[in-house]
Parts: sequence; structure tokens; C-alpha cells
Amino acid sequence: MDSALIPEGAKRCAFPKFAVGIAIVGAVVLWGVYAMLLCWFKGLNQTNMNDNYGFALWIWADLAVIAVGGGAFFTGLLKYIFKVDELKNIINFAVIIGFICYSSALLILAIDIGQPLRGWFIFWHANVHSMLTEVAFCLSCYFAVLTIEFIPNILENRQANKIPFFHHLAHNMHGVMAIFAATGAFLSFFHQGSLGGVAGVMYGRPFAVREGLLIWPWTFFLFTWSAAAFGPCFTLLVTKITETITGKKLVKDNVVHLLAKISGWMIFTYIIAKIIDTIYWAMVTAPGLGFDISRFYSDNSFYGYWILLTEIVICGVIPGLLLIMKSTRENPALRLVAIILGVIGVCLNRWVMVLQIMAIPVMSFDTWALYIPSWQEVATTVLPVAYGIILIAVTYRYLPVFPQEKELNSVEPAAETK
Amino acid sequence: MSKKENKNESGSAESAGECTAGDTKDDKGLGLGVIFFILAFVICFLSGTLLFPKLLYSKKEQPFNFNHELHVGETGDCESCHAIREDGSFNGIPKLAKCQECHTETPLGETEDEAVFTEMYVAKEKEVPWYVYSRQPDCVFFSHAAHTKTEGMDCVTCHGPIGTSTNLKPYEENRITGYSREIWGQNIWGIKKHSWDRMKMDDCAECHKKETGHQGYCFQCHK
Amino acid sequence: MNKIENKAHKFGMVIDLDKCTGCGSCMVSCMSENNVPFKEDESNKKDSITWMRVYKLTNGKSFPDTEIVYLPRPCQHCGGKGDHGHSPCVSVCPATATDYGYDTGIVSQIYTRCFGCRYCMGACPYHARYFNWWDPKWPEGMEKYLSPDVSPRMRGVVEKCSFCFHRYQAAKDKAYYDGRDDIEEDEYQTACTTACPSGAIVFGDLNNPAHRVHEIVKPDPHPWPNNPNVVGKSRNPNVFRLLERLGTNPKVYYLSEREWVRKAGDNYLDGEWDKIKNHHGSESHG
Amino acid sequence: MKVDRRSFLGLGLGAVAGFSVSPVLLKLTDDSSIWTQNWPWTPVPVDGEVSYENSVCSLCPGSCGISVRKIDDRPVKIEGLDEYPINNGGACLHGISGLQYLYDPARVKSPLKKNGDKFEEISWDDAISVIAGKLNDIRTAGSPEKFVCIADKDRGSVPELFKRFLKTFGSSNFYTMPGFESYLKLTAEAMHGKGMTIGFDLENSDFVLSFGAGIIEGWGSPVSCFKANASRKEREAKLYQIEPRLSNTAAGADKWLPIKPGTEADLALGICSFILKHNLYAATAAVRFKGGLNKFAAQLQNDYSLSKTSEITGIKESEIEEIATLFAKAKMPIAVFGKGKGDASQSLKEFIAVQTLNCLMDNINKKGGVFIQPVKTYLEFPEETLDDVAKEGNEKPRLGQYVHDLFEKINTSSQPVVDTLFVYQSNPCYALHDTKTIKQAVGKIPFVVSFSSFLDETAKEADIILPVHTFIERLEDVPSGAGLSKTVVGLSKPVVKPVFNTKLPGDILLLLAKALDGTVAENFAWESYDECLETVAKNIWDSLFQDGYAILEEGVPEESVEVNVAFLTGNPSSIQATGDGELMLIPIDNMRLPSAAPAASPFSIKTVSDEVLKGRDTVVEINPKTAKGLKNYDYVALTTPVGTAKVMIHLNEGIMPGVVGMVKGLGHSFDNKYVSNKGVNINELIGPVIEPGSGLDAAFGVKAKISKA
Repeated sequence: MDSALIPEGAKRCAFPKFAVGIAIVGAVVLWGVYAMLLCWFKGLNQTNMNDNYGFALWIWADLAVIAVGGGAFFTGLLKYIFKVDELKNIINFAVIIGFICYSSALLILAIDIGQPLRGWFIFWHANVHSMLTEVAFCLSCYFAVLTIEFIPNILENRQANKIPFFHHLAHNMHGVMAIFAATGAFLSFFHQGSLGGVAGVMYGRPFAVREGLLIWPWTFFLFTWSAAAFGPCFTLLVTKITETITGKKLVKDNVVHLLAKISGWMIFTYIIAKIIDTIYWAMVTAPGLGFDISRFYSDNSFYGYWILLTEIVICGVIPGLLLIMKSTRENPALRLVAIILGVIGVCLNRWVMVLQIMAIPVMSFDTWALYIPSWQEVATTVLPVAYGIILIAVTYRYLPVFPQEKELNSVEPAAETK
Repeated sequence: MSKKENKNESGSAESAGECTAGDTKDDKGLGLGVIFFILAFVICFLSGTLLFPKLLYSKKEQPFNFNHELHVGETGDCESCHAIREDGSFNGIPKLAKCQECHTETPLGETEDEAVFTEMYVAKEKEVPWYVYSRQPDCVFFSHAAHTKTEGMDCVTCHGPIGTSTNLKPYEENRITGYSREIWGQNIWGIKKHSWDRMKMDDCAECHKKETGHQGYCFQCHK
Repeated sequence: MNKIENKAHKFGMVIDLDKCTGCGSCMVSCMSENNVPFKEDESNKKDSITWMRVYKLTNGKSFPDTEIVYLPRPCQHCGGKGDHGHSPCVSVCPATATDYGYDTGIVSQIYTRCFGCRYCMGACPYHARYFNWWDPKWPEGMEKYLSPDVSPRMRGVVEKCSFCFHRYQAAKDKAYYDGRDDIEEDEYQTACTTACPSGAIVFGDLNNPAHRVHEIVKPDPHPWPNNPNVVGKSRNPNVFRLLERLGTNPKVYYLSEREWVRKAGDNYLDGEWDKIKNHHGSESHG
Repeated sequence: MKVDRRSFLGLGLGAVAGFSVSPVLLKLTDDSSIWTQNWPWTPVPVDGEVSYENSVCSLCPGSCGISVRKIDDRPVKIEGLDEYPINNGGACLHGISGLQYLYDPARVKSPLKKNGDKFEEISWDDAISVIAGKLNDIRTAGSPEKFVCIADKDRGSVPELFKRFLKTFGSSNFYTMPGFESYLKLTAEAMHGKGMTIGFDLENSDFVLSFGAGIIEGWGSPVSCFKANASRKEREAKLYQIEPRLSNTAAGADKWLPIKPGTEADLALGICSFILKHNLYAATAAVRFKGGLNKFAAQLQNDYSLSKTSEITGIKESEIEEIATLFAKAKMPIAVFGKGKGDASQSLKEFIAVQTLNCLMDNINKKGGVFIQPVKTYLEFPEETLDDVAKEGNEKPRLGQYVHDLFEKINTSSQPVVDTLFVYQSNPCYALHDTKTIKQAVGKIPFVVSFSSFLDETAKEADIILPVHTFIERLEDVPSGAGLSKTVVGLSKPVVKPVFNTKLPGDILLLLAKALDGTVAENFAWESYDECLETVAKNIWDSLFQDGYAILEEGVPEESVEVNVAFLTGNPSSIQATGDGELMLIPIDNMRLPSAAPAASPFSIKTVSDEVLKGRDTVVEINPKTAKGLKNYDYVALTTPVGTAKVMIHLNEGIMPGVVGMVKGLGHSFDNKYVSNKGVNINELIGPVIEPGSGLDAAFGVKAKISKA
């Protein structure tokens, strides 16, 4: 039915099956869209956020998708700038994941603000001292870069490629992609960092505040670093999931191993920095403000030391080590465990840096504020996931995302008819 | 042009099938394209400059005409009617009671406008629903006392030579914002020749910067 | 004449917690003065807009040694680290919807500029900032009591105490009219101050030694030796500020003769209070 | 000419480029920015000229001076009036919220007549003629005493007009709701002679011993008390607070002495006993006591030894000794009574016991002490002319001594004892104990007329509602009372034109009187209430009108006063709470919640803590020791002999173990979503307990049980 669009030589499932799958996920999208419309038309009272929880699930989702979307910029950086050529076999997919993550982040932000129609004031009346301004500018610019990076891949669609203009455009764009990759890496460095800065500069919140370098608190660098470290984990994880669902091998092991290795070393170094940061904060910064570290992890029914331990050791040190060591890295099961832990780890870190900050009382007579998101928040947070699945399904089906697919899955020469 | 042609040529050559015929056609198409481009450009530019303002503003007539020149002549100055109250606030457009200090139900003059005024408003004790050219959004605070009393500015600097006018100009209401055209200024580009041509925040800030060295903090003009 | 603009004020407040009865007059006076909306259920204090909120503190002891104190909390109008005007909230606002008035020390909030990202709320440790989760609605006819001095807010923006800035504007207008170059202490008083039946709130210019607030607080203009971020520490041993150690430098001071109350104003490690409690603003500059 | 893809591309690009370089984008950006900043549904308050008008608040007996800020004709803010003799600036939250009462859409907007279950609007003329018809029928039937009126208070020209209306009609059945003012008079009458009242010079006393008086909870004249309390610090005056719960007054006091609920009188007598035993009383005091002190002292020694007092009250002997000594040694001590706000149910024995302490220290009519003097009158009404019906009616005995007796009588009589009831500005169906029986009694009355601004619980039971102006729209004299050391009459002035189709209560009475047969009309010959007030208050009118107030009495009175403790020597028994539960439920007076009419405003409800009201649930306080594993905000069923309620609990270390504290002022059941249908009305859980000797409803609490719900 849609075979004319399917990449040459690639085998895809029957269209009805595909359509059913899309419809199921589409229903989730519609649910999310409904919740989104509720939030827009009825206001943010649809959420369970409150004056203690000005930042909640959405901002976490935002930070998390941007962190895991960091695979795009980092892979791009490695491929185009550091010329790690093997990565060309996964770069398309990394870019698509990045595109999904960043578009989702922008969408969530558009729902999250109280007056969405004035959201552009962040550009129009920008306060250059605000980390959020930096985030907004870099995020938007980098999204533009990701779109540009994504375009050539779209143009490689069999039908689109037949149009000479598109064909050339795609070709030429590939040629200059290094420039965009560099720009993207630069922008990413800043917005990943400034997202970390968002928490780190809140000097009224002893749990969040960090000292730092010039105007940038340490969280700035930690966020960038962790995004670079865990982003590829997510790229690998989604690749793995796609491979499982399609039942095909799409990327060669050496590529996977390479990315995993790089990710492993990044995680390992990151986690050392994170540990140093945590120790300094726990021993110096917070006590200097009158807070014993136990204040952050006790007297409430949810946030305990377990969260710190999980984030740093179980989802930090362990995946780092698993990916560094050749034997575990090349063991598919352990590698999978490591990348899953890694993704959980970075999401947990973002959770802590958004929600735990808000939960902790600062005034001595204040109380812990715990929060459970409303279904509207959950639905709008699931929305990007569902949208991501659809976009991946569609791009996988119609675009030559994985250059090694053909090679790895030798199909009988074009049996399909036009 | 030729460069583009070449590109197109090579493009056609490389692409399979379909666009084999017609360098000339392409050429013609491109020519048409350029013409269309120029045409659309000019039309859109002109309509954006000339037609757009007409669409953007709806003209509203004041309840009746008011001759500022005549009244200034009678009273001597602006402050007789547009006064700063003892608490330092500004009375804006005077209430009917102020007018009634001179006007009774018997007209003072012979104009049609005054007849309307006395019949419709003075006799019925009804306030005149003037459209206010300089009305600012609710979030704006403005102290007339600070400007006229303390700094000795005259009314003209911001309001223009309204005191010498004999007719009220039509009130042009911005269909999007609901505010008067005077705020953005008559010039659709927002270019001003006189200090009174525009009344936007940037104009306040500009003058403040010049006169006080600082554009002021938010609360100076916002409430 | 320009003096009104040029002389830098630093408006602040000192609240005598031994006098405060928790009666709620300040809260209601503030709501009424500033067009604060209300809704059907205001018992969830986490979504109830109260620019002035009165906290109830207890000493944590069991019956019959329990003690209570009420602590009214307006916006603290933080001067930020080193009192340079980079308040926790001002520095984070992406759209410049809030700024620090260096001429008054008052932190503004411009509702029409704010687009509701709520970063400022996260940054404020005092929960002094409130979000309009709902469209403010007044029961039919009740919008007639709204004051034109403060613009009503809309859904989706943040609002907070302004130290009744419109009263400052009104006082200045009166001074302009009279041809005076500055306002008197009693001409500019916030709505909570004038409403307090106990006279627990004293408001004035912390830069003006003749003002009562200055007399009580005796702010130390020099950085506190223990923490250079802290400026304006009181030299009155009974006066403290909330979360002073964070370096937010609030302009709202509190006064209490009870030690446990003063201790509750900030966070201390075990045993730290006893070491730190007698460190007031440097005496040498007194 | 073939228009192909490129032409379209050119067209599109050209259009985009054309618009881009035209001012459209810039202008639209700017306009849309302004558009998004000014939504049409956000109200824009109209600006205008600022003016201030002075008046007096009559929401509570406090009678504070207020200053109303207006923008043109529109009041926008109420504040305390500087230099006013009672509050001198400062105001309480209810007064400040006054405009919410004024503009409340839930107000009664025009006269209403009940038709079945619903109210219908009727004209004033119709309302007056229906009521007059009914009243004329009663007079024709020769039973004018069956016309009864309940008002909020009995001082001031409007209550006087009601009384006059009843008297000339032929009924002596005028009742007031329980109030501190009337308790003061009752106590003074029992101890010091008829026509006397009591005032406390709190602002000059150096030691205040308060028997549960919520000095900063709304007791007496609230703002005046706040000021006196606040000045303690500078005056180095002490406050000792005796009550079962750490109220705000207790928290602000120099010492809080938790006491078993309902034993305040015993403690006062125990202290008396100690003072007498150790000869700590003032030498000059003895002569004041009628019949001398010896017999009284002997009786107290016997009944109230230290150990006995300690046992009864739960206060340590050493502490009783300490407070007795401190009280006696203080330069100008003062003992104050009236638990909570001093209104609602109270015990005369307790009042007299506490007042005896004052008398023992002989702080009577001294600066910083207790002022005992005749009630000051300032109104001069012309002599009534009564016709035979009226004369006969007035001869008949009253239906009861107090308002609760009235309802008791109605409920227990088989014959209808009341034919027509006027309820003026009070809400007995909400504010009296055991509201269910009160409602039942009101239901038995054939014709009920409510003079009310709001459709409250009692108005809902009425057959006709006559809406009256709120205090902001009213002209009225507002005499202060409430235990102040001075008597001030304020003039409430109409600050704004009536918002709805309402009238002054005085004017309504004039209209009614004119429609009645007999001599009633001629006793109300004034053209209007305005004229009436000016005439009857002529002695102080100039001062009232010009200054907004007239001071009737200020400074230390010179009266020499006798003390009569006969009530105590008659050995009255103490009040016992009814029921058999293991816990004692006591009401809590909260400054932020009015306990009687009118109900709270939206603003004041907004200030109420979530430890008092959570969603639609009342939160009761119990000591963690009593909680038995219950946690904060657990639901419990609270059962008393009178009723059961589902409430939440809050663990409070500041309440005695064994005691449950429940706030007064919640649980209204009328149509106003902001203030009504929130929580439980405690009066539904407590029944009246009549004090022997005084006949007062003196229920201080009720035995209760809680079980997890």
C-alpha cells in the first residue's frame, strides 16, 4: 500500500499492522492532547502543582528528555568534529531521538507556562541574567539545528529523493553538517548546562545551590557532562528497543560497543565529579547554610538516602563500570542492564534537581511538601513518549535511518511491486 | 540566472526520468516566478504599509465635538479643567460637574455641539462618555504631578498641541488591543517626529534615560 | 526637586512577634488593599493567595510547655547576596517581569509581563510568591470594591506583596503637589502596618536613622564577618531575619525576646546556635 | 501562460518578503503583546477621586471607628480610624472585610415572602401590609403578648425602637441574644446594684489575671483589647491566662495555666480563699462587702482549701499560691472573666467569683482596675401612650427570662405561646445551643419576620424577610459597651447609597407602626428614622454629627460601690457538663471566625488555618496523648448526647489531655459557597445547661466520644 515510500531494499511489516500499531499509540497521543487542551483552556489548576510546587513533573520531564536527548549532540560532536566515523551508522537515529526529545521539551514548556500566548516574552523581553533565558534561547536554536540535521534524512526518503532539488539539498546539507554539529554541540553545552544552572543558582534553596565557576554553578557543568554521558545510553536503548520490535539487527555491534564504551567512560568520569560535588555540598555548602545533610533525606515519607544511593551508585557507578569493562560491555544482557540503569540514573538526577528541591522545607517552621501529579500532568508527559514512538515508527518505516540495515538484513531483491 | 540554470540542468540530468523536457519551460517558469515574486512583494508591502492601518483601526466618533482652543481661550490654561488634585493625583478628563461650573442647561454659545452637550448630558446629569486618546492599559501608573509640577514639563510635550485644536480628531481604536492609535502614533512604522507622537513604554523610558540617566524601575510606572 | 528620585530609600519592616496576636488583620487588609482574589476553598494553603501570610510556629515542646508564636510573612524584598539587588527571584526571571528598585529596595512584580514560568517561586525560600492557578473571579457585584491603585491579575501569572508600592506613589504625588522634596515617614505606610491593631509592624526607611524601623533594627551597613553575603544585619540582639544565612538579605526584620523564636528564624546545625546567637551586627560600627 | 510551481513559490516568497519589510510584523507583534496582557475578563477598576469617610463599625460590640476610602462614589477599602477613642487606628479583619458584606451577592436584595419552600420577592408595601395585617389580628384577638422580638443587643436607638414597638403594641417579650454586654450588667446587678455595669481598665492594669477571657480572641471590644495587650510590653504589665487550651491569648501571656474545663469559678474562689486566709486583700476592701467578709471567708476556707481547689481545677497548689500571691501583691491587679469572646453561654457564679477577686483587692473605680458605674443612657424617647390592649398585654408575664427559655417554652407548650416573632439582626437558629430544637421551636411559630441583610439560618425559617442596610449603608447610633473602661457612642453614617432594595431597620419599624391600629402609630410619629435619631439623641447630637462620636463616660468613675456576694454564699452548685463520654468537648473562639451573626466574610474564611478548617471539614484539636494512634487529619466521629459529627483531628500539644477543642463559627448552612457549608456548627453538638440561681445557659462544653470514622 505504502510500499512506494519504503526505503529500497528494506523490509517492513504490512501496512495494516503498522496502522494498527500507530492507531494504538495515537490514542495515547489523543489522550495527551486532550489533557493539553484542558491545561490551555482551563488553566494550570488542572495540575496538582501548587505554590510550593511551581516546578513539578513537567519540568522534570523537560529536563529528562533533554538529558537523554543529549545523545544527539554528543554523537554528532564525536562523528563530525572528532571524526569517529563508525558513528555515522547511528547518527541518523541519534538525531531523530534528539529531535523528538527537543520538540517534546518545547511542547511541554508551552503547556507548563501560565500564559502560553505570552511565552515568546522570554525572547522579546529577555533577562540575560536568568538561566532560563539561556535555556530558552539555546533550546530553540538547537532545536532549529536538530531540524536542519534531520532534514537530509527526511529527504533521503525514496520519493523525496527522486526530486532533484531535494536530492541535492540533502547531499549538500550532509556536506556542511559538521558546521551544524559544531553549532549544536556549542548550543547544547550551554543549554544542558543552563538547565543545571537553573537549580544551581537558586541560592534560596540550600538543596539546590552550588558554588561554581564565574556565573555558572557546578551543576551547570555536571548537567552538560551527564547529558553527554547518558544521552548515548538512551540512543543505544532506543536502538535496542527498535531492534527488538522490528526483530532486526540495525546497527553493527562494533558501533554499539564503541558508543557504549565512550558512554561508559563519560559516565565514569561524570560520576566521579558528581561524587566530589556531592561530598563538597554535603560537607561544606549545605552545613554553611545551617543544613545538616540529613535534613534533606529525613522527616518525610518519600525522600530518603535511598534516592542519593540509587542515583549515584546503582545508576551511576555501576553502569559506568559495566560499560567501561570490555567483558561486561560486550555482553548484550549486561550492556542492556547498564544502559537502562544509566537512563534511570540521569532521569533520577533530574527528578532530584527539580522535585526534591521543591519538597524540602527551607524555613525551619516549614514542612515537607510532597506532590502527586494529576492525570492531566501524566497524560501530557506521556504525550511526547507516544509522539516519539510514532515518529520513530514512521521514520524507521519510510526513511533510511540505519545505513547498515540492508547489509545486516539481506533481503531478497525487491520483491515488492510498485 | 545562468548559474541557476546550470544547476537545474545538472539536477535534471542526475534525476531519473520525469523532468527531461523543458529547459525553456523552466526558464519561463523562473521568469514568471520572479515576476510573481516582485508582484506579490509590492502588493504585500504596500498593503502592509497602506491598507493594514486602515484595517487595524476602527474609527469612532466622539459624542460631540469639543473646541479646545475656545475653552483654553476662555479659561486661560489646561489646568483649569485638567487639574492635579490636592492629593497629587490627576483628574484626567473633567467630570460633568466641572463643566457645570460654567455650563448650565442654557447654552453659552450657539454651536450644535454645545446643544448636544446641554441636552444630552447637562440636562440628564449624565457623564459624557469620551474616548480618551491617551488611555493606557490598567497596569500603567503615571504621575502627572511628577512631570508637570516637579519637573515643570508642559502638557504639549506628551499630549501635543491639543490645546490649540478646534476639532476633536476621530478616535481610532486598535481592533486588537482596544487602545487608541495615539499610543503607537499615527505613523504605522512607529516613527515619531515630535515627542508627543507616541506614548509607548519605550518612549517613557527613552525620555527618562535622557533626563534622569536611568529608564526607571518597573514599579515607577507599573502597578 | 529631583531628590525624590535620587535619594535612595531602603524600605523595610520590623515585626514585633511578641506583640503579634495572629489576629489576621494584616492578611485581610492586604487582600482588600491589593485586590487579592478569593475562591470557594481556600483551606489548601499551598494554592491560596495571601501576600501576607501569618505562620504559626511552636516551640515543639509537649503539654504544658508548648509555646506558640505567630509570624507574619510578607514578601521579604530581598536585597540578594551582598545586598546588591540580585534577589533570588529577580535574578532568575527570564522575562524581566520582576526587578529590584535600587531607589526603594522594593522588589516589583509586573503581572502583564509575567508569563507564568514560576521559576521565581522555586527560587524563593519564603513561599512569598503566589501563582494564579485560577482566573480570579469576584462574585457578581463584588468587583465594585476593587481598588484602581493595584491592577487585578489574570490567570497564569505570579503575584506577591509589593510593600503597597501604590501608597508610596500616592505619597510622592502628594509631596510633588506640595512642592516638597521628600515624603514623611507616616505618609508611606503599608496596608498591613496601618491595619495591625497591636502595632506590631513598624515600616519605614532602613536608610533613614530618624525612622523608627531604623531605630529598632539598627542595621549594620557592613558585611557580616561570619558571612560576607550578609549585609544589614541587625545590631539589636532581639532582632533577626528569616534565613539570614542564605544571604538573601531580606528587608523584613523580626523582633522577639524569646530565644526559641529567634532560633526558629534560621537553620542551625546541632550546637551551632549557642555559638552563633550572640553574633549581631558589628558593634564597632554602632 | 502556465502558472507552475515556481510561480506559486515566487508568489509565496514575495508575499512573505513583502509583509516582512512592511510594518505589519512589527506592529502585529506589539499589538498581540498588548492583546495578551489585557484579557477582557480581567476586571479593570475604574479610577476616580479619592476621598475618605468616617463611620463606625457595628459588626460586633467593639464599635470601632472606621475610615472608608472611596473612589468617587465607590467604597474600596475600610480601615481603622485614627484618633477614634476606642480603636485609635487599627481594625480587625472583619471590619476590614466589611465591603464583602456590602457587595455580597448572597445578600437579601429585596423583601422576600415564603411561598412553600421558596422565597418570592415582594414589594416593601406588600410586606409591610402583610405584617401589619398579622399584627393587627393579634391585637384584635387580644393577645398582644404573643408578639415576640429577638434582637442582637438592647442598647442604641434601634433596639429601643423595637422595645417601644413591643411595648406600645402590648408585649413585654423583647429578648436579646446572649452577649458580653448583658452578662456584665447581670453581674454588676447581682453584686453592685441595679442599673450598674462593669468596665475593665486593661490598658492601665499591671497584672491581668484572665479566667479564660480571650483578650486577643475577640473578647470585649477586640481592637481596644489588642492595643491594651500590645502595650503590656512597654508597661511591663503581666498577663496570666487560665484556660484548658493554649489559645492565642494564653500564648501571648506571661504564663498559661491549663485548667480543667468548667472549674474557673472554683479556682477564683480558691484564690479568694487563699487571699482571705493570708490577709492579702486590700485593707479598704472589707468595708465594701455587704455583711462583712468573715462569714464569706469562713465558708471559703471550708469549701476551697488549697488542696481542694487544686484537686478540682487540676492546677498545682504551688501554682495557685503563686498566682494568688502575685495577684495580691500587684500594684493594680485586675481579674477578668468571660471565657472566649465573652458572649455565648457563661456562668454567673464564675463571673461573680472572679469579680469578687477584684473586690478583694479593692481595685474598684481606680485607674487600672474595674470600673463599676450606672449604665449611661443618652437617648430620650417621648413617653409612650398605651391603649388598653397594650396596657393589658404588658401586664402579662414574660414567656421566659432569657432567649433560650423562650424557645424551651415554645417547644414544651402544647398551646401556641408565640404568634409572631421578629428576629432582628440575630441568628438564634445557628448561635444557640442545640440548634435542632431551636429550629423546631421557630418552626412552631405561625409567623416569623426576619430583619436581616443575609439569608442566614434563621432568616431561612422566616415567613417574611425584610432586608436591612449593612452597617456601611446605615445611619445609626452605635453605643460601645463590651467591658470597655469608657463609654462612647459612635455614629454610623451611610457611606454609600444602598446597593440593594433594603431599608433602615428604624424606618421599617416606623412604616409598620403607621400601619397598625390603636395607639402604636402615634408613638412613632417621626417622619423618618433620621429625624427620630436626631430627636432622641439630641443631647449628644452635635458632637455625634460633627465628631462622629460622643464620649459619655471617660476616666475613673467616682461612684462608691457596695459588694454583695450573696449569690456565692448561697452556695450555688457548679455547672456539670452533660453526657458520659470520656472526653470533654469545648468550644474554641477564634478571632478569624465570627461566632454569631453575621457569618464570616470570604476574606476572613480565607485566613482560617488548615488546622481549623480543611476543605469542607472542621478540624478538632486533641492532645497527642488523647489521640491513641490517630494521626493529623484522620477522620473521626465525634459523638455527644446532642449529636454526632464527622470531623478531622489535629494533634495539638497546646490542649489539655482529655479535652477536644472545636472552633465556633463554622458549619453555616445557607447559600454562599465562599463561607457556608464548611465544617460543623458546634452548637449542634452542645445542649444548654441551665445554671441554678441565674437561669443562664452556662454549658461550657459537653462530654464526648471519638471513634475512628
